Amino acid sequence: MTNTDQLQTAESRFTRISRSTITAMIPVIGAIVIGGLLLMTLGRNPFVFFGNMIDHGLISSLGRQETLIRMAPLLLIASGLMIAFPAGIWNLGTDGQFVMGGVVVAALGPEMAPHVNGFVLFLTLFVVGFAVGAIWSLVPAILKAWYGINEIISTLMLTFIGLRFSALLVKEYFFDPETTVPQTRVLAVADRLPRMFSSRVHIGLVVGLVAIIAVHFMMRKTAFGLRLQIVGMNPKAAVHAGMKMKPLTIAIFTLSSGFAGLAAAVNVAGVDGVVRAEWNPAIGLLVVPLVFLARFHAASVIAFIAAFAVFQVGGESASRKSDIPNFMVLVMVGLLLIFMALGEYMQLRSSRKHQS
Amino acid sequence: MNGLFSEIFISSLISGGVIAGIPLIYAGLGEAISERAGVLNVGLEGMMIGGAYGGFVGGLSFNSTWLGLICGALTGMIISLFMVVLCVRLNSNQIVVGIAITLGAEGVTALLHGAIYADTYPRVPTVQQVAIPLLSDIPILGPGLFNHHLSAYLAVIFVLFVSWVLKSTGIGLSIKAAGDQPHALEAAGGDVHRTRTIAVLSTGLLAGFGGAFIVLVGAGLFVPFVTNGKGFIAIVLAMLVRGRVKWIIVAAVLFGMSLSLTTALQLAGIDIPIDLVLMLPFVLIIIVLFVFGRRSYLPAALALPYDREQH
Amino acid sequence: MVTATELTPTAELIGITKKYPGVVANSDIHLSLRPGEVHSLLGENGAGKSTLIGILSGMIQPDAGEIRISGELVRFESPRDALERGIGTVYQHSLLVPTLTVLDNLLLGVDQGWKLGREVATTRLQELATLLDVEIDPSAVVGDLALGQRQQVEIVRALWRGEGVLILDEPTSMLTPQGAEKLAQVVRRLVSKGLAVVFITHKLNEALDLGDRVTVLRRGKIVGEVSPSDMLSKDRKAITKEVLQMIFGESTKASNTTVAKHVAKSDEQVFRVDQVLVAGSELHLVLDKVSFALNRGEILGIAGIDGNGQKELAEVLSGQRKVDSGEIQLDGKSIQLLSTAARQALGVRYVTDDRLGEGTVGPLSIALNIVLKRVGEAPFWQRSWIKNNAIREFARVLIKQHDVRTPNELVAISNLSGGNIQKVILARELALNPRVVIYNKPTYGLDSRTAYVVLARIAEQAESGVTTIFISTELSEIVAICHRVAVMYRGQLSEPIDVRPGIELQLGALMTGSTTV
Amino acid sequence: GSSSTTTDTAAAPVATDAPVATDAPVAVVEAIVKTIAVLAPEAGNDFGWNQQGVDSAKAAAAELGIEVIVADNLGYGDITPNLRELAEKADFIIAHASGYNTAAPEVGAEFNKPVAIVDTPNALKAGLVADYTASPNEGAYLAGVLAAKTTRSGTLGVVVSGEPPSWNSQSGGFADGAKSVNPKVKLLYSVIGPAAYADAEGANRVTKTLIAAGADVIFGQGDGASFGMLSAIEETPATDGGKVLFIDVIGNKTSIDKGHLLSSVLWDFKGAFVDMIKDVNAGTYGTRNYGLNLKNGSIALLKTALIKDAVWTEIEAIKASIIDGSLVVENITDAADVHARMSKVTQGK
Ligand SMILES: Nc1ncnc2c1ncn2[C@@H]1O[C@H](COP(=O)(O)OP(=O)(O)OP(=O)(O)O)[C@@H](O)[C@H]1O
Ligand SMILES: Nc1ncnc2c1ncn2[C@@H]1O[C@H](COP(=O)(O)OP(=O)(O)OP(=O)(O)O)[C@@H](O)[C@H]1O
Ligand SMILES: [Mg+2]
Ligand SMILES: [Mg+2]
Repeated sequence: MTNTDQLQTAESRFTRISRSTITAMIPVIGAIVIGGLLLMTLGRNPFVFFGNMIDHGLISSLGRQETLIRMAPLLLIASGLMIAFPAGIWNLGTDGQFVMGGVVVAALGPEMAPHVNGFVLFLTLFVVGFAVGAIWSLVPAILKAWYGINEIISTLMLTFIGLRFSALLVKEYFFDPETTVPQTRVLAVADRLPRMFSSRVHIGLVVGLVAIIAVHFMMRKTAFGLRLQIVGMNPKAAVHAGMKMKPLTIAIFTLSSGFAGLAAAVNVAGVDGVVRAEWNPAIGLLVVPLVFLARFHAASVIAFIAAFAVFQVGGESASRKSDIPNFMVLVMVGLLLIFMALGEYMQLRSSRKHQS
Repeated sequence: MNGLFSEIFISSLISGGVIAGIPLIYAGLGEAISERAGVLNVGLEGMMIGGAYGGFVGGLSFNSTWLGLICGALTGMIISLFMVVLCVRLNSNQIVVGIAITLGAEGVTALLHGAIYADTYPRVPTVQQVAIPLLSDIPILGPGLFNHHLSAYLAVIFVLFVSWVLKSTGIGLSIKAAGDQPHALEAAGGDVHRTRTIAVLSTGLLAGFGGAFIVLVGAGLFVPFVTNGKGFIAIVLAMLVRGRVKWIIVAAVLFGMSLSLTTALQLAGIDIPIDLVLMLPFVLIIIVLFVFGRRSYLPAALALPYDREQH
Repeated sequence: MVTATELTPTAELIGITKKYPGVVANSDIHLSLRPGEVHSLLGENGAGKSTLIGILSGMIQPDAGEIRISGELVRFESPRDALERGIGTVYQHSLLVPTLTVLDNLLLGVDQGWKLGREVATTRLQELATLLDVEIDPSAVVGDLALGQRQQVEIVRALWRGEGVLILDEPTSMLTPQGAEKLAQVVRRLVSKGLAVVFITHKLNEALDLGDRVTVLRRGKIVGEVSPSDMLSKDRKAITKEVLQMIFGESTKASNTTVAKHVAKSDEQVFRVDQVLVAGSELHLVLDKVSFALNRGEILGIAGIDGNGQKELAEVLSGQRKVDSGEIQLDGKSIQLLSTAARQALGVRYVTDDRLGEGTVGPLSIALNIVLKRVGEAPFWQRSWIKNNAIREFARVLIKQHDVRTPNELVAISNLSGGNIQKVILARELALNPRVVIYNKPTYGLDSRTAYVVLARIAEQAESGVTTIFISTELSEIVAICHRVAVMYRGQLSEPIDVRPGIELQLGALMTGSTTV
Repeated sequence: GSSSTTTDTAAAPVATDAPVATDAPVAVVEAIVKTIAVLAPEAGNDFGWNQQGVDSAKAAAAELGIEVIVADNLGYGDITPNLRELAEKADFIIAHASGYNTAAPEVGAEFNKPVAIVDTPNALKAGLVADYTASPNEGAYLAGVLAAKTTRSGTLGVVVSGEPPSWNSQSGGFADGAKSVNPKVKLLYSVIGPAAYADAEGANRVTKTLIAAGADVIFGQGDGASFGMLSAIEETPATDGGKVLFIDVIGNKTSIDKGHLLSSVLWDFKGAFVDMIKDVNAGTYGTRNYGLNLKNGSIALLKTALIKDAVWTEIEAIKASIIDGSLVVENITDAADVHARMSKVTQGK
């Protein structure tokens, strides 16, 4: 967070947002041009490909809904990262926190559903998902707070461990005896998160948007948020100012990974309804660059995640129609990120020019 | 001894651990150099998979393991140019570019492999193993540790070389300064951009070499995603040794051995769920981290772009 | 005798302009540095001195203007270009690599093929250290050194690399008077060999003693000069007056460090330190059974050469460092186990000397740095929600009161000049209504008028009952405002003695470890 | 093509208005299904599960003269966007991964489209959902017999990239088959490692370890990983200096073999898919499941030149007794049961 904007005037905030919206468009175009060249060398028609991509990712009602559905967990993971990264905590273990949260929620949901009403069910599942995600980062949190141990290592390792552990849970304890493949019981379609406006988009999207906006203001407007930023920018100054580093560190881990667990709860209760052994959507690492590019600003994060989801949902469909392996989507996302990074550079340069 | 616990079996376990560990030494060493220079290279996985593919194509085209390894190293270096231009020169966010490199390289190599090799799955030339005299005769340990392709021993030489460079040369000092206090480096007449460029290119070279090793010596052929997250493990190992590069050898080989150990445990019929066994290498890292990794040190300017006039 | 004026200038700055958002740091500056001449550069905090020498040393690119070296037009893209032209610089804020040893810091950036010439460098380092009469352990890691020791290393490096021009940006701010005197001798000798020296200081006497020529900057412009002939011909008092006038403009108040000392200290014991011990990793203790007691309104000076445990003592008292044994009492209650925050709540304040490292958060605005130790407190936060207007209002008042030079309170604090950053820190701490304040070199880097104001403020607060621990390497300051003074030497604190005129000699002896006077 | 793959022949009704002759696709005039879609998690040219699924769907479509949409490489994450898009276009959806067995029926119900899922027999739902499940244990049993009759060392290696039920079923069948020939045969078993299905390097390493422990026939299961096994086998001689041989599963790697491929337990889904489409057209879909087994020919053992004729004859005989029911091959899906059948290293002499 470039942090004079702590005390920015409303006006300059507006220009900032509009500027970042413009810079969001340039990279998309750049990625499409280079991706198009690649498609041509592979003998595919880029216009057809991108036409399909935009159509299915953004324009067709079906695709647009899928894009919105895809955004919900991404927004929640991003909310967590918007807390951890400005506070200088490299939580790279969101995939593990996500999977652990998802597994427990998937096991609990079908057990609870027949006995409680929807509100209680979802509230419980959200709280449990959040709690499990948070608990899964307890070890890195304690290692960091008490022993100063590098959390990049510990959170990454706990992802690998979490993937095995969740598989173990599903195989040994949470399995549905009715199926031969190891997976949890299914949360019936009728018991999933309510959908909005007679579309397929479930309320998880709202949860995600609310979370990201709440985190945005928490980080920028509250004392707690400022403390976290100070810890991130200059931990020695935080100590000097009398901040309690251990509780702060634990709080950062808890909130950040709790959101990853909540993301899983939303996805399981909203879309999947079930978790198999070896389940790992591995979306956490994809959110990381988007959050950085958005400079932790909610509006930009939402815009970037939307663009990303369009590329993913639309790209998969377009790949199939162009008969090209959907590894093309990976390439497109990679290009998008590279151009976003370039765009950021150009933005910085032009704003410097403006100043002098 | 004629049973299953034969010497040849044990040395095969050790040998497997070594071969799994060598690419981690290369890539981890590369990452360590970058990190010391202040560049957190999360594109390591992408540079490895690029190197794996380049090594594969080179190995096949020239029918030579060595030329393959060199092609892999060059491919890794070319990919690292993205990081040089974007992060070192244009001050883009290192995390963003790193992840972009990883995704892009995974995608491109998988596409190319699918378009060119998926019908034939060609295998790379057989490797020439070289037994080190005397050492390879040590009972039990010798054959597993000291009978490998020359490029495996080269890893150790590279590590010693880099360790010496960091400790005893001007560029070594510059690399450390670029990571810890880049402004001081410039004030002393050094060049942060140049230093970081050298560091990142070295990382690409070493990661590419490691990726090529996976294909040419380890797997015997390329399949999409063949590096399988080894780049991330290498990042972790580089951080674990906290800049003391010689320890990368120990860390990487220990990690490789713990993979072999998972096989050994299964064959020994240890009756615990496989998922618990497979957690072992990662739990081991956390334990090592806890026991040896206190007071974790990361270069102060790690992952921060450098701008001379902005303190 | 040929005067320096007649020779081609070693370095010439012509029409240098540098603007930052809202600030013109340098405006059309012309400056000639001549061989064999010490050129003192004076100016209040934020006048643009560091910016100017940053441009000369290649660190900063000017917006306009040119640089000539020995008459030849040059363009410095980086400090390397300047170093290659023989311009060596001691920057205002330490630019050493904290994780490297002293020796490796000196070797950094020096091209010498593959293998580092450590042996040769060690010898050279010893020579220069002897020259400066300082003790520098070449294998010490810089991060473990006190700021004053780091400054010595920087000086050695600049002497080593600056063959033509030596730039010293407040080199004496962290040195003892003896150290400063040694430096002056070395500079004299170098100048006599033809070096051109730029010397920036806020101590007018130093500037006039050492300088052959004086240039004064104010708000980015050159506002006056004293030529070598004037320096020789005019009377010192007259020059002083003239220069002060140039530095501060019309309203000039003489600023010798005699602050009206109050007498009213009570007998009520407020603060007590008893046998405090901190074991270091080294052979000797960091703090070796330090004891003293202070009454309400008393100012205790702690003198000593930097690196003898003063910083650690301050940290122990403020709660940033744990004690291994011993007791600290406030109003008769033990506080050594309390956290920093808890001690702050009791009125214990610490003004750190590490203004960039821990005193401020660089990317944050001045306003937020001013409330750094009050995050969450009313009226700046209400129900935990930030009240920007209250913070800005408060910041504006303090900025005005302490004369912080800045376009506005939203500027990132890292963009301020060193002295202005220090003003912000002082403003923050003095505004807190403290009970016990520990000052660690509070006037370091301040121009003389500001320093005077600060000392007056400290004295004034003491008068109103604040108990003060005043750590400084400036004996004159200590003598000016302290009631009693003790000396730190290798972790041990001497018995406090009453301050009386002429005590400096005795203190000086204690500071170097000799027990007899 | 096989005319009937049903496990429950009595339940197969005959469509009254559309008498179907399998060899005359053009005759299907009233066909409801004009387009089918097949979804596979990985590349459709992997010489394994995905390729067999995709190729079988294409063959089935060709036989019936209908369109096929192939969506491969979809992974195991959220595939509902793909499912929904395909459900709009296709009349019948084959969700060719056990990981799709929850999402596919749900989306099918949403669009009222019939879907086929795998390894979930009790999800049957009239008009909407049916399952196809292989009984590869029978084929693997034959592979076990073949291995035991081929090994020189008496030690066989089983390398797997994971432990899903169908893998376990094959590992168990293989062990039982091998032991039926030689009860003392040693069976070394190892799951590759944490990095799962595409870990060619890990596969190579584990395979070499098993070879070093004496195995000279390797039964390998794993998608991308199986190429690593093949490469290890090509590089490494057995402890007696001779050749190590490989028994693959599901797909047919003959075209890329360099003389080590002993056999493969082939899975052919075409018959099942054809039957499914016909049942959809007949309005009877969702009333029964579909099986792959030796009997209907959709599970078979690959014959290669490396198999001696005498051995093959014996295998044919055993196959016949499985088909006629006189020999019942136990189908185990639990990993613990698989482990129980394997040798321990400590049991060595
Ligand atoms: N990752 C690590 N975790 C714990 N301890 C470590 C680690 N790396 C190094 N050490 C310890 O730090 C010490 C110094 O390490 P290292 O051997 O790299 O020093 P060096 O001076 O660079 O090497 P050498 O003197 O052998 O040339 C060693 O004694 C070792 O015990
Ligand atoms: N990077 C920067 N960005 C914005 N403003 C800057 C920057 N660097 C310096 N300034 C401004 O330029 C002016 C001159 O600063 P400079 O550091 O040259 O002053 P100085 O004379 O050295 O003061 P001091 O005696 O306090 O060190 C100040 O107002 C300062 O705030
Ligand atoms: Mg050593
Ligand atoms: Mg200055």
